[in-house]
Amino acid sequence: MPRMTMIEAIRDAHAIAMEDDPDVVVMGEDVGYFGGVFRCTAGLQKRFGPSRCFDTPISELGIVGTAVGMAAYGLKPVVEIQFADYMYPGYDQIVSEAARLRYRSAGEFTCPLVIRMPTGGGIFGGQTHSQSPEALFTHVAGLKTVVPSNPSDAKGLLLAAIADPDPVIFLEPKRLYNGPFDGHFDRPSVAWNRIEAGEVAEGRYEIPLGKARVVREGADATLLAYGTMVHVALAAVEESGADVEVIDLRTLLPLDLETVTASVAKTGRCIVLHEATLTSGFGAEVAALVQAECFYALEAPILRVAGWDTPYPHAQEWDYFPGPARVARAIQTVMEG
Amino acid sequence: MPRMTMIEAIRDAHAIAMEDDPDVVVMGEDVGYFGGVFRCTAGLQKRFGPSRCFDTPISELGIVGTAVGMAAYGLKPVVEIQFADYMYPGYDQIVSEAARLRYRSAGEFTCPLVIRMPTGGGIFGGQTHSQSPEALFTHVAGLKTVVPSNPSDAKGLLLAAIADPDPVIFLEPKRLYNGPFDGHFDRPSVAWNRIEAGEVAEGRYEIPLGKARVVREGADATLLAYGTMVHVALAAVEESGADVEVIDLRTLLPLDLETVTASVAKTGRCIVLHEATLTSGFGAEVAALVQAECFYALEAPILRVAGWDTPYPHAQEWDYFPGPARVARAIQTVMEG
Amino acid sequence: MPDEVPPRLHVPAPAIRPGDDPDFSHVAIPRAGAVRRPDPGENPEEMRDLAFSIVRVLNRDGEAVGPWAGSLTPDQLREGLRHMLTLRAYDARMLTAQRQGKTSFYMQHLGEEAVSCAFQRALRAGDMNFPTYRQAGLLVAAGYPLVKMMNQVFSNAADPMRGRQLPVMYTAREHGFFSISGNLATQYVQAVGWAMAAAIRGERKLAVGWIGDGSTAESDFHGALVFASTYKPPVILNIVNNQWAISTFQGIARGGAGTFAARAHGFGIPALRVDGNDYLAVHAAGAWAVERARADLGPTLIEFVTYRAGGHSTSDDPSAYRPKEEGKAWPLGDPILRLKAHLIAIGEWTEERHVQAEAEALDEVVAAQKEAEAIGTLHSGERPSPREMFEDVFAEMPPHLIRQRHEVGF
Amino acid sequence: MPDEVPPRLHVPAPAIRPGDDPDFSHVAIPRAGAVRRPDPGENPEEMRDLAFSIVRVLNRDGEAVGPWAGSLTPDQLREGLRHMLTLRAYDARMLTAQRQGKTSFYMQHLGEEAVSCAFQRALRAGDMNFPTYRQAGLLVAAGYPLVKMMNQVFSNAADPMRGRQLPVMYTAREHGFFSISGNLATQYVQAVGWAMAAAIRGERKLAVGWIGDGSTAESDFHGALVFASTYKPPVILNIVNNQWAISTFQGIARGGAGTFAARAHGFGIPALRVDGNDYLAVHAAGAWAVERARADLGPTLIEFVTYRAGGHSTSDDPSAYRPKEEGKAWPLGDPILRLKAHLIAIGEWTEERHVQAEAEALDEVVAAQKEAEAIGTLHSGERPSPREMFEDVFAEMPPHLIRQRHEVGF
Ligand SMILES: Cc1ncc(C[n+]2csc(CCOP(=O)(O)OP(=O)(O)O)c2C)c(N)n1
Ligand SMILES: Cc1ncc(C[n+]2csc(CCOP(=O)(O)OP(=O)(O)O)c2C)c(N)n1
Ligand SMILES: [Mg+2]
Ligand SMILES: [Mg+2]
Repeated sequence: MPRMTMIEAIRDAHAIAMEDDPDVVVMGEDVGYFGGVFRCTAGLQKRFGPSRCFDTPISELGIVGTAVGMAAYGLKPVVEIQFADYMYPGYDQIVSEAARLRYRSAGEFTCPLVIRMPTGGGIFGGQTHSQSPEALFTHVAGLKTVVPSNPSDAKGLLLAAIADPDPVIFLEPKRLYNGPFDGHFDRPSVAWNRIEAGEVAEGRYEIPLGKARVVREGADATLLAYGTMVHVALAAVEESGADVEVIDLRTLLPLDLETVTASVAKTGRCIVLHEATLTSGFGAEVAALVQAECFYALEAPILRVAGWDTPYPHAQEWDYFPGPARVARAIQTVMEG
Repeated sequence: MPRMTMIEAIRDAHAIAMEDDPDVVVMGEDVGYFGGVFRCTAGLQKRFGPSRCFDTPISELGIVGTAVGMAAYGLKPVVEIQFADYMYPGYDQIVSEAARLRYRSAGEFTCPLVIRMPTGGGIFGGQTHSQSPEALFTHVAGLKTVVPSNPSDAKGLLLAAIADPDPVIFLEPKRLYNGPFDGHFDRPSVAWNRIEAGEVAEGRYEIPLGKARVVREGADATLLAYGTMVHVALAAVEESGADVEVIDLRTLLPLDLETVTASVAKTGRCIVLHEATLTSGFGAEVAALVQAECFYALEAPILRVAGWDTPYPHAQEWDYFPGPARVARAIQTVMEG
Repeated sequence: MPDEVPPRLHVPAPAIRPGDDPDFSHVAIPRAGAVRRPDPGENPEEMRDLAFSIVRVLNRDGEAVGPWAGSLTPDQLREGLRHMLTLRAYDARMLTAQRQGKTSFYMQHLGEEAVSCAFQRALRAGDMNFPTYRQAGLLVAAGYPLVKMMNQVFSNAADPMRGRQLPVMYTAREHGFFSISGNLATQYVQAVGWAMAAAIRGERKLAVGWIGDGSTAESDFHGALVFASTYKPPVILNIVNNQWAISTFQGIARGGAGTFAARAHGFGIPALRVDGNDYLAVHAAGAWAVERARADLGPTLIEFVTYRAGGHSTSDDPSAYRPKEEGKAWPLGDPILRLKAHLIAIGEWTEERHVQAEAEALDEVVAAQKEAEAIGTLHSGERPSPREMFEDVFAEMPPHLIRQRHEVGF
Repeated sequence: MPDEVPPRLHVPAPAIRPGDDPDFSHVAIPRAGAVRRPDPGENPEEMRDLAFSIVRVLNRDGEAVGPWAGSLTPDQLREGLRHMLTLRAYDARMLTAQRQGKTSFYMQHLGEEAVSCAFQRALRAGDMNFPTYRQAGLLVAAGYPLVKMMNQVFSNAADPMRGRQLPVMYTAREHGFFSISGNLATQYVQAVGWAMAAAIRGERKLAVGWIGDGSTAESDFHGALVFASTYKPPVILNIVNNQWAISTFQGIARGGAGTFAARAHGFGIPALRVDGNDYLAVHAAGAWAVERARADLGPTLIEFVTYRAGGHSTSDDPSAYRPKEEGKAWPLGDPILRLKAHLIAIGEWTEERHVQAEAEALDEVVAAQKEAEAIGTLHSGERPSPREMFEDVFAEMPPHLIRQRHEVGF
């Protein structure tokens, strides 16, 4: 199987979708001639022409708003927001329009739209290139929210998202674009295409939305993570020596509650991880669900390890980022609880 | 003590703040000559002149964006978003600017700004006049979020919000503007100014942000609510006959965790109520905190009673609204758990 | 060098308020027929004058004059009159129904009927309007059944929107009518996207965005103009300037600009300003913009100058912020009376036929209302199932919604 | 009637791409001195021409000519030259420092130095700029210490922003420099709010909003123009058109409009278009707009025409999307060389003094850098405490943050 970076896998998914369906169009800031600031759409304009892949003015409102119109028309727009931190000007069109169009028109109009955005920290991007706004989407009825953690998933989930008949928010952990990152910022990084974990099947395949993946089986506790934090979780488990089950949620909404509760029912202990600020983060929802579903199985309080409730700082990145040390401490605490 | 509707109490708070401090300015759509579609600012333009209270163009972005500039200058803008459902065009300025200005400028610029918005359902307003977006604010570092449940609190909390040196989101449950509402939509409603609960002290007083209020003491379970749901909670408790403690959170962020955990430690059972959609609603955060803090005291899973995960419908309003029957069922469930 | 003075906040205010005498003498109204009709392909920069005047066809004597006259036959005009009469009768009945508690809310078109009714007739099947809540005339003129509109307003079991939407928030895809949003202005940029999609597919369809004067201040207005200016898709961007945005007069949104139409110039988009109470002018202007779109000449912006003669909605009482008599003083008159006078002037109509037409319109509305009410109204009869609340959130219902639906008992 | 054709998506593209020969022959450059200088009180509608030309003062021979000349003395011009030389040296050193890993990121001003350096000199204490990341010349020209700028760029322990902000996102209230946001355009409407506040208080202060050509597409641009048009506060709205927005040429944002300056006309706001590489023209235009603001004549919009000669940021390689030689072909030249030539032409400068001035600027920058690096850089020396991460979220730290801070161990 060929090995690819997550960037290449995303590019591949685009190309396959565009090849298979002339209604798939790609647009966003710098995505056309240049191929995106992270190069996720490189080559598409050349291959499919400027009506299928084009640059937009710098207006996230305009990008999402016109995409809603296109999707209602019958196209399948796949749009890029340059950084998740810049989605706010388009948030109204996402929440009030894309998410509700099917509902309010009783299905006369629908909105099969994919909104891709690089998310998360770990690149010294400061407060406007590091945010993880997933909880701002999971609270909104009518949106699906996906966060891949490796190239193969990125490709399969993106193809599923494009095939989906409803709007999908597709958050790409930018720190994983080129290689896995376990939070050990002081160690050398490896590129995906140099390791087995970077293997990506050729051609079209879809990974169904709403299905989590048990990344590592374990008996003592359950670690729920997504995106970059999956790798941090694995590193922390490795280092802690505990027999912890690690689950990659992959899709946050709809959530694969079954896989989650089955694991916690087995382990009796649970930790949720994310980079986003703690308060009202997606971990709160997971904790609320798990305590309700697994109350009698739980042997310790569910812990949340997350970004602090501050804007994402620049110089203090590694004090902010919930790295393996913090996760390991949480494992220890939950095991003692 | 005089009795007032919540509208009159809010108007009173504005007038006192404007009288005491020439830097308090009020603006928003229709708030000037007309005094606001809910009349919360009636009379202010006449009394303080059009430079202190004025109509704005219909641009929530412009309202919040110019208010950020004014606040940074040294004024204290108190702005109205006509319905909370319409805050999205201003969300970027709230999240990326108002919330972070003090932080990113290390205190050189600050943003003492109050953003008022009518929130919640119960008025047959359909999906764009009924939303409760509080969780979209509590997730954002740098914002305080307040929801009063009666005229006296509305006045004291609004005066505290205006005095606060940071941005405060002030959500006014529109169904409570004229009188209390316990969810029994088929019963006649009473105006605040006809009942004792509508008493409001004269002159300036502040209710500190971050302090919850035990509305009804009880031993068997704890019901956490805010806004309209405080009244629904009380009705449900009354009807259930159980000895349930009801807490009005009043400020969601910062949350008065002490009062909450003291109660749950005592009762061992907890229900959180809100009108907002369940998933990633503020109830998730409360449940996550309470299970972590009170794990060993809890005798049953924490329940959440909330709006369904759908847009707010029009005709099915009373099937959607989490009324006393649903709350009573939850009380029964949690008591059995 | 001008003298330095302390700055002050310039808050625009209407010259007249409740208690004052209505006065529209500041509104410059050109003679009917006076404004030129440029070739649709003319350079936008050469057409600037058209944003500062008012295209008018019907003169005081009811004659159709000037270069914009002649786009419709007498039959079409009679049909147009019928549409406007129907819309007015519909509005009157629904207002009453709301007061009777048969629905929660209503918004009328009084005085603005010509704008949507006439414009629709410049379109063809496949074109798509992105309307606000004040363009139901598009539906009436497109032949959408009144009873379906009423079912929506009453949120009854036959409501095509299944009770989910506030009254008047219609959707009618087959009739070229996009789903109305309660959030102002969002549809404007979506219309541009729809037109971009038509251009990407190379299909001969156009989109029409609609917006109110007050709502031009919203961000989506800018997004729409920017994207329309950049990609030049077949879109017509209409502004209905009915002088008021709830309680705020149009000066608050317009600010220092001469007209709303002028907003287009900064984007290289040609703009017309049109008498919105003149059925013939509305149609002719629409047809001109349609010609541009169909020839791939790109977007056009049109400001329709009209007057919101009624309250903003059933929740509004305009006498709190403007003189009661202001509507009567409005210099562009009533669109129905003007078209009627024209038809009579050209010998194609009589007072008697008009009375009869009014009665027929009312009959039609009353019959439809009977039919709708027989199904149900907001609080009585057959109503949409609570089950509907959970449908259409997604194409396929995810587990958490199934669970919630079960909790409600369905 | 034009022929009906299927529509197509018109995607603007630059005429030249990597591999092509740079060509700016389509950019119309008027002669220096050719554009009139209207009275600041003139009716905006009468000044439209100024949005379609380019105000220029320095001609090819280095002479200052025409009605906009004469706003600065030779001493002031020499100081201006010094500011630009300092900024260029600063940029060069910081670029290198970034490559050396002393910081994470940097953004330079190459080719655009005149815009911010000259404009600042038209302001006075109490005025407030709302800059983008490409106006550090405002700080240099306002006398803000270089070492403080560097401390910010290095995120060291003396960083006035305490390590919280990305490099170049300065704040300097006392020097009339608002806190830079990483979110494009948000500051533009805030500038209008600041000016509204000055107007509400009646204080003689003005605000200056800054925005890039690409960012004019954002919603905040519209919000700013709408509110400025409505309340007419003392605000100057500057657009720095440096031809590029990362990889997209200005045609994507400008669309069918003739110029960015023309966007103002739809709002009744007067607009100038100015040679951004001409220190004298920038200053004269700024002074003219300042005059308007101080006389309470309301907002002015200025488009500065310049060229981003360097990469967008240290993360960008422009050779992927434009010819390497394009910068050299830019017809408005280099702002430093042009001011130098002028000073020499008027006998106020020599080649020797220039070489010396360059060396002095470099010395000053190097000395400051030494001082800053002695404190620390991103990964070495004294760095801001993690404790700082929790401060200033609120004026007073709420319990949940105290708890989190304790968890970090502070
Ligand atoms: C985003 C948003 N903000 C505010 C409102 C509240 N609102 C509803 S209608 C209206 C006035 C609109 O005026 P205009 O655009 O002139 O349209 P008209 O009602 O005159 O047809 C306002 C402020 C809203 N619906 N959406
Ligand atoms: C809201 C938002 N969207 C996108 C970006 C990413 N971005 C940063 S700079 C830039 C280009 C800006 O171009 P322009 O406004 O012309 O300014 P210049 O860099 O040329 O000075 C983009 C798209 C951002 N910072 N903020
Ligand atoms: Mg209006
Ligand atoms: Mg630029």
